[in-house]
Amino acid sequence: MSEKESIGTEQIEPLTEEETEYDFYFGPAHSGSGNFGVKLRVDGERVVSARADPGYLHRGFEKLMEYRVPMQNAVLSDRLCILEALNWNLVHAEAVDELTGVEVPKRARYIRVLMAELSRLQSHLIWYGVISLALGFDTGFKMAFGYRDYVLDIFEFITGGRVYPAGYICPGGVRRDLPEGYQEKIMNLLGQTQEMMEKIKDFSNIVFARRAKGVGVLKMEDALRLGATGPVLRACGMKTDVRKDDAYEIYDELDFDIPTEKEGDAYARCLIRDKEMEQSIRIVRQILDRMPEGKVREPEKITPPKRVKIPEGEVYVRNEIARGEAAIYMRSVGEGEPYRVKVRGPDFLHMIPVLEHLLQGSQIADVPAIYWSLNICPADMDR
Amino acid sequence: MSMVTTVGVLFKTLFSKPMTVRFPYEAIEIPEGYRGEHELDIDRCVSCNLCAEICPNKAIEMVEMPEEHKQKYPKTYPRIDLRKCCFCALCQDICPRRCLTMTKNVFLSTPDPSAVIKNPMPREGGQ
Amino acid sequence: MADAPHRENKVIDEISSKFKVEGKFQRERRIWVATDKESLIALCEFAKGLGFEHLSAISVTDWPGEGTFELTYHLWSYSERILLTIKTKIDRVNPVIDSVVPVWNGSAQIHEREMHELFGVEFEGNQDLAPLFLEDWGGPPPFRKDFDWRDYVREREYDKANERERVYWD
Amino acid sequence: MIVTSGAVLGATLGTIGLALFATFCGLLYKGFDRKIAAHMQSRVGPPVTQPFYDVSKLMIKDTVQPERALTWLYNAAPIISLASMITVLLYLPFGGLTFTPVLSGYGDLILLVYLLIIPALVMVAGGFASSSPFATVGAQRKMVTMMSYEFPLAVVAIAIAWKLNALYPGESVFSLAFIYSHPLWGNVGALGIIGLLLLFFSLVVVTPGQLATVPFDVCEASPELAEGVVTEYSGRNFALFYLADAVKTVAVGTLTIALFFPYDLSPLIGISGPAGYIIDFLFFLLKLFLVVILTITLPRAAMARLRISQVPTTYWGIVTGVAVLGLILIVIG
Repeated sequence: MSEKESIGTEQIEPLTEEETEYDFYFGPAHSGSGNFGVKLRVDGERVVSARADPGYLHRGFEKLMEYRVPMQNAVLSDRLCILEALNWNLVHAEAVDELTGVEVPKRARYIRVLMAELSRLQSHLIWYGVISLALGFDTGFKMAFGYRDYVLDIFEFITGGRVYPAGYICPGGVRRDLPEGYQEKIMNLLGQTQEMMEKIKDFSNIVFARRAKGVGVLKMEDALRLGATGPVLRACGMKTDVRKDDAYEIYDELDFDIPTEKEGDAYARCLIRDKEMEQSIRIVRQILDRMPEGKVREPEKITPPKRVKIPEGEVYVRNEIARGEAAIYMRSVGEGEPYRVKVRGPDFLHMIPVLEHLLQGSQIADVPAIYWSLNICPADMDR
Repeated sequence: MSMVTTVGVLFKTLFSKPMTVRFPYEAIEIPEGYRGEHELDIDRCVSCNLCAEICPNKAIEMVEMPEEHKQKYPKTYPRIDLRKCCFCALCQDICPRRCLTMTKNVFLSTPDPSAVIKNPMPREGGQ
Repeated sequence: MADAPHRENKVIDEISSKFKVEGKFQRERRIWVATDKESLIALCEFAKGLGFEHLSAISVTDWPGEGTFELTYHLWSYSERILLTIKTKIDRVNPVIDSVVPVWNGSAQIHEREMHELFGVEFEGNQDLAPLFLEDWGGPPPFRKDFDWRDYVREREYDKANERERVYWD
Repeated sequence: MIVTSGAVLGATLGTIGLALFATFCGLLYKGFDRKIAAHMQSRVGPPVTQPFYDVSKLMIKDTVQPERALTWLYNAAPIISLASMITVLLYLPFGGLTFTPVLSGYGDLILLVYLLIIPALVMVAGGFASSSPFATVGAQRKMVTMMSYEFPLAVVAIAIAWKLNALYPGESVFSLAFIYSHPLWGNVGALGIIGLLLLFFSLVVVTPGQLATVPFDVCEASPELAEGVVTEYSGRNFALFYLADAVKTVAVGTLTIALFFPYDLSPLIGISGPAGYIIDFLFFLLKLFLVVILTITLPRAAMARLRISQVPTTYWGIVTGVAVLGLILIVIG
């Protein structure tokens, strides 16, 4: 016996009748939660109340960005949420462009939207993989990450890095031009992704649907009240998409439609993702047909950090990333570094108010299904 | 019934080639322009210190050459600490003479800590 | 949007008719309005009435020179498809302001809780201002401009023996 | 039944032999299961001998014991579970018809069904003893699963025994050696065949429940309960549970074969003597392989996990209904 005094059975006080509730930690050191924890107050199998416990991935991005030049911030911005690094690059690059008033060349804007949509595609594949893992459907998880790797091969080919594009979409355009032969590489990537989407349809068998239907139902007015955006809001029936309402880059020249569902439960959120993947493929096809020629970055050379100046001003840029509405408020007072950067990640609202609202009164067995149907990413919540 | 299609897909995949690659024996070819280990062409370096300034993690530091090369390379040259580097290639893009470039070598794990500090070496000395 | 500036100006006129604030039309779908601390809640309720029901973010900018905190409320209207940002300045020494939780209950509460933790702004009327990211954090609110995290960390963690850390500190 | 010294010696030798064979064969079949499941998911998967590496690694790791655990029960649970699993083997007919179960005369099907409960029960006790909230909820779920799959299992056993009694009145119908040597497929009518198929289907659905594999692995549902019942076990204790699970795979597979496919290959191709034994034994291993693939690998790759509330409804509702229907059809057929 260890020499420390160990608690024998007599010291464990028996639970009295009314005190049948106990705390149940879902995360952070847990195979189903990523680095984010939820403290559940549980009575048997039923969750009485949930309290989010964030902060495990808090790196203080907003403070870090105040000490770096925009080019360095671009490299930093893809770590805001590595599951869709290029989307976050785009949000940051647009904020700086709007402040500096640079006219981004046409070809760079097309490449930017091309990479953002490919990043949305692979982010949705991760989402499908992780929710099928949460429901215990192991094949879906393994295949989704297998097919996502094909998208990463394209990122490796174009940006030089598989997961970390290192600020590929940077203020002023993109860092490199597209290498030779990117067209047919992307075309056969779209073929492979379509192959995976057929498999997703084949795999939506009764057991998968039965686990997700009617689970974590979110009504429209609750979604609006709690600040849900993106697929979570569209699953409740609200037809809104920042790419259409607050069009940025070249989204107003592309035609794609906004899928919506009505029930607002975990299964509806899964259906939304499948339809959004089809739309993304449609967008990528249109871009490949109309890719213009020309420069890829406004100031060809990177200006040395000492001589960088951002004109005085403030700007609020909103983008539609895979998880919802991502926004950056950037304030500059004319120096090289931004004076204040406020990053608004969609998961900040999905993981604390929406998750706590949905987990109330659910079953323990449904917690991972609800949790991962919101496609949460602790990185852009903690920042 | 959808369960039949699921099982059908499984058996089709069972007899088709797996997607995974057995890494040490077969490997996916790394494309050009991959951001791997640095390579410094010391003769063309004018030690303008731009790479040290732009590096977001301060991984690059300008250092004197060791005694035996001092008279041939009097100026200061970039020394890269690979543990701090995030392989963003900003140093490669900003270098006016394009003498600090990134190779495709990403197999950098090494037990001995000193191998991670890449000191500037003359070409014929070799990395 | 054919009548681009017209829609935004219509909203600005409506707001400036009710409140003595000067609205600024920055670009398509962006309006900036600055107001004082007292009429903030009334303006927020009026804006929500106009259709700005999505509170996108609450941000605080620290101006140590002027001794003020500048709060910005970014509101998006799904129907009008315009982003209205309400800015207001509060004193920096004891930063107190009314909470907007009554106007947007749900999302406002968590934004204010974060700003309370990172800047130390007191939101009256928000019951749950518990620590969010930084559990048992002893120091001052970390995102203030006068909190120099480099000194804070240097005294505590900088060990002179480690040659690699020299680059950061001296 | 006087116990002669020869019988005791035979029994002990038989036990040791069977225990070694079943552990080796169980781990090998778990390796096949992982390999085939991997190829079904278009990936290469670990080598077939991976379970052996796992167990040997676990054996050398030291066991970490939670402070608030009930120490004696916590450590005894894995040992009892492996021991009881090995006793189950003694009543099972391995190999072809020629190999009667080691203790064939002393036990029968009913005893077997009850012996199969002990490992699960002991795992539940171990889960409660380790006093971690994950293990407690996992143990409650394991009990619910156990209660649910016992019902259809009992119906299947009774159906077969009843039919045998009808065909051969006066024989000891519950003894496995008897069941093993009198397959039912031959002498039941058309309706009987359908009845037997239904019974076979319900036994196939019960097997994942017993082995806690998907879709019934609610007791160690990793995303919810982080390994559930065995969360607090590590090192040798966990290795013993792992071995018990491997042996259970073999035991349940052999039970399915004994009840439904007790045929031999050697009489068909007319070789007798030692060569016939070997062929029968290999044919038995092949049958076991197919049963394991059908009952464990295929559902694991094709289905998602059920909610704990769905497990009793599935078993008591659908599976028992199918089993009872099978019973009725056999009675008529």
